[in-house]
Amino acid sequence: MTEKPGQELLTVEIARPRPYRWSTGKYLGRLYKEAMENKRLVTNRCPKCKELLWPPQAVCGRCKVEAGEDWVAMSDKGTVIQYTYLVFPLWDPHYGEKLANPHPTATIKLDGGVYMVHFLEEKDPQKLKEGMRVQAVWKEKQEERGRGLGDILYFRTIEE
Amino acid sequence: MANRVAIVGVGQTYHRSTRRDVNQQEMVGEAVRAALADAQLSAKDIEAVFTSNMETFEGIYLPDHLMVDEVAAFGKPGLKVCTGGTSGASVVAEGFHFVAAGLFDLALVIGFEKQDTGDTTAAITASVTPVWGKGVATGAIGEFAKQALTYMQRSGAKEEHACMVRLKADRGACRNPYAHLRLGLKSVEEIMKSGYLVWPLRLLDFCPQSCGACALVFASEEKARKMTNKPVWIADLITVHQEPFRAGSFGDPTGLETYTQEVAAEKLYKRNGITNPRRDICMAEIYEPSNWEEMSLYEHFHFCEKNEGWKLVEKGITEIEGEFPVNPSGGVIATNPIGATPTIRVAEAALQIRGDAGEHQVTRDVHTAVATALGGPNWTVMTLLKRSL
Amino acid sequence: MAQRVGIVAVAQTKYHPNRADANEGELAYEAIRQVLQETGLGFSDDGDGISSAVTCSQDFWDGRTISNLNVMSYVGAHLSHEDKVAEDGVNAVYTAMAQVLSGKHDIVLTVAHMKESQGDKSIIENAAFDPIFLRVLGLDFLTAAALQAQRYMHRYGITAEQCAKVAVKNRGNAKRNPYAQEPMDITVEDVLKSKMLASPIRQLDAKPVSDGACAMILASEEKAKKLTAKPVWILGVSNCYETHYLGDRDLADCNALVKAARKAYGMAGVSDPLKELDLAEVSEEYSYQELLWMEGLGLCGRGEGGKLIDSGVTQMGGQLPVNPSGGMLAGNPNGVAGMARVAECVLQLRNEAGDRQVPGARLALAHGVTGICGQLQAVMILGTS
Amino acid sequence: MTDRVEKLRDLDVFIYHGKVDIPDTYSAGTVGSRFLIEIRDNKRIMGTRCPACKRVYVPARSVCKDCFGRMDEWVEVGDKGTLLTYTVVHVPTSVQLKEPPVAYGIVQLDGADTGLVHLLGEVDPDQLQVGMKMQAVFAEERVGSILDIKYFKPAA
Repeated sequence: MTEKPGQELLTVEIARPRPYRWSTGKYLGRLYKEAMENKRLVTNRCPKCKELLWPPQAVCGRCKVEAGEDWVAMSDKGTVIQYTYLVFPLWDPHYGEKLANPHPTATIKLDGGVYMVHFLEEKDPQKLKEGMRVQAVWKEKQEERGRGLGDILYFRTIEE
Repeated sequence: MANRVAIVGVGQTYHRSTRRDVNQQEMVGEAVRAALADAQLSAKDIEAVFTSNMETFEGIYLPDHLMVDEVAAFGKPGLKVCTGGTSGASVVAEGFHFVAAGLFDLALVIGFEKQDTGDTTAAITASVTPVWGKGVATGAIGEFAKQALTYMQRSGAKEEHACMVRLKADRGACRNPYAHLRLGLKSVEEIMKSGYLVWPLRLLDFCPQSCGACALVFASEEKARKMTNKPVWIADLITVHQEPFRAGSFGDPTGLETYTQEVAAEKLYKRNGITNPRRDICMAEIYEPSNWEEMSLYEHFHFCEKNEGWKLVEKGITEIEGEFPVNPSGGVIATNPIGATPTIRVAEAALQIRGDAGEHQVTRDVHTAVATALGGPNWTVMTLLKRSL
Repeated sequence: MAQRVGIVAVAQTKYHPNRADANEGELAYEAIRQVLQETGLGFSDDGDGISSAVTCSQDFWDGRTISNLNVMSYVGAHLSHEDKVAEDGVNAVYTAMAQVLSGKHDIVLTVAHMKESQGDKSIIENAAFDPIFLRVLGLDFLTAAALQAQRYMHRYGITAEQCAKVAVKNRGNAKRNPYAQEPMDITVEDVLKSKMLASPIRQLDAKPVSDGACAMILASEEKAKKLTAKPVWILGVSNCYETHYLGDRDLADCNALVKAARKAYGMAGVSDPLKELDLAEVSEEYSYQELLWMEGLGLCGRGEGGKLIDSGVTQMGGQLPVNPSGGMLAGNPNGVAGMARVAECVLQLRNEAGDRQVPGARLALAHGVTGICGQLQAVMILGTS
Repeated sequence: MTDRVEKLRDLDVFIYHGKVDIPDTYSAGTVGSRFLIEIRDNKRIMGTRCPACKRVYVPARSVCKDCFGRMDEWVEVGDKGTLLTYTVVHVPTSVQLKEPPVAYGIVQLDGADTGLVHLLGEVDPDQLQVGMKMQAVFAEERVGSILDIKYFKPAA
């Protein structure tokens, strides 16, 4: 049940990133376009349950009906429902490095009604609380946008 | 009338954080040989081999093809399923379907994971493509942290209760020679001192990364009755998947969602005449990646009323000697080779029914047991096992 | 088999070199919506609806851990049974069939989808090789197939012209298949003059990069008869694993296919496949494979694949047309290809194959491969009675 | 490769050019390690023999696929053998070790019952023939990898 001491055991290390060209498809593409061009969040609404789908997509999974083209623009303000923060850095498989982002991750209920996971600007755990009001901080330059939710840097605490 | 299916052989490797003495194929082969020995069968007797695993965890595409020779699949039918965290139970379901269908009389079902190979958290993070949420994913750990928060707020459970679950798991693991983490934990305070991994989850609250494999031999009724006087029958099983929750993967802070566990449990209990799960089922092996999740799962599986999962822990009801033992093996918090984890739940439940669990055999006589799996964005597979049909 | 399982509806996308406009879910849904509309079925547990979905995709190709997440909403798996088979599509049909025969499900939806255009083929395939002894050498499936082609051609004296004839036949057949990606009017000379990829395999001996999806609905005998006037029955099926290590096999043989075929024929009561079958759809990622697989399927003797293509038996109008659809050479993603073979058989057996219809087809064979040099072989026999 | 995003010309669809990058460390295991160490330290190629069917497997394995028996008898095989098949890859791929053309072959070493897949070198691709005798060329600096055999060349 234990490994025999003394025998040299070899390993082979392979670091070969796999490149992909992922498509947003038509529905998520609409969100990308609005974010890029107008710093605006949009999604589509299910014709049956009337709920906003998030991310926007062709089918409402819950109702099992085609979602169609009932597009809705949403506020980029919202309320923090939950948050957590990483104490140890994790390996980010899409960057191929330790995740250095120091920002806490939060589930935010946008005023339009959908729940979105994103970063918070506020890094001090003492100042984080559920129910705090936040607003998206967008990348300013249009040429840096075009990455969907990645066009938002993080959410900033706001006073109302 | 479809065939009945019994588990007639159970095998697992010991579980460790690294296994440099074997390659992946050889490690899985250890479990296969153990299961064949337990069933008193030779490799030639096996008609088909079904496997499960998550490819990105070890960076091996078609891993079942790589290990054909070592798992007795050469020249035989078989296939691999992959459904995320539930994989090791989805393969139990598919193995069951193929034998119940009358297509095979003896089949091997295998779950495995060799986590000393890659970075599991990174691989789980890759379940979100950058197209949707680049960089905002924190693997399963962040999701279970949020689940813990939801549970705390909803149920009134305290960190102390999570620590009690951890102590229970360790007591089981210390009596299970195959378990990975056998720490000899003594007190709630000791656990409270361990550092945060992802707030509010502590290092000791969360499952480890393990290398290991588990194999089961399934037999048709006719074969099973000839082979053994201790068949364990797969009385029923159910899979419930769904698209991700609106907010979070494993906890629902919105109150809008239906938990797959509840749907699965309600259907499974109804189909099998189970009206009082804690009475009609004798014990459970559940997939609890964190101690917080375990308390919440008690409620979703209707082992107790809403918001009372922590009370079961406080009263010791789910201890090995308790009225309704849960995870006497030490569970997932002690041992987590992910692709094998749900298969181990089934294996451990089968051993309890046979009375072959050794030092971690529960006090209560076990004629019926349930094994569960959790994965994806809150997906569930439940397997109901019985000593007699 | 005591009971029969019927295929009641099939649908495919048109196969395409680059469906950049659609993500995996949208692509799969193009096929799914057709089978749902055709049957009028939806998901439900009451025995009258679909109660299970078997999806078929690969995390490595989707670039996503748990790739079935991509199609969750589209297969209607909300609070229902879904399982993902990570092999070629025939194995998903096989799994769906087992679910019906087990008595657990009456009606099962299965869908295979893949976008080869979005990944790097060599890097993904290289990851399938033993990491210690093979992967570091820089192998991919093309390299391995070339080693197999060379061995096969050397051992049995198969010529490049005979392989090229497969490419000509299948791409020609594709002209009459509206789903095919690469219908082509080519000659043996065109194939032999096309770019050498890995000797002896040339560009036109190989299948193109392809995106697409295929969906079908399976049902128990009783339900199938209610759902359609033209059910197609799965009469026999099996699959079989070869060893991983290329050097442990004689690559000129395909023993796993021999075993899988023998079992499938046995179940279906087929004793002389060349005589009894009306058509065969086989998965030939490279032209030599159709010849080799013919031998494995017992449609000719060992080493006689070349003679078989020379004889014209496998042409449209021949005794046993092989790949009326155009096969993989006309463009199918691997992983979907086997299910596309089943779909073509179903269309032929329903007499719905349009200009490429094999007259009076009643018994058909669909074949799928997964992995390196056909490491997992699958054979399915389908019929109308 | 850096990630970038491209909008399709005529559609509101975006293509995300990204990657999945998770490094892996594979265990050679007890048997695989010994095989590689023998080459590294002694330029000696070893196989394992099945006690039941007597087949000699190279590279050394712990399990016979036919008999499912464990193999722990080590056998030295030759560094020369017969070319079972070969290919010359003419197109560049992302995984090759050098610019094409790249030649690969399967060599059945003297004393082995299986073939070893490896690179071929020091040979004019047009001269390659199934059945020709090949010889292992060992790397000067050997590190415990299958590439400690640089390639196989035609035997003198």
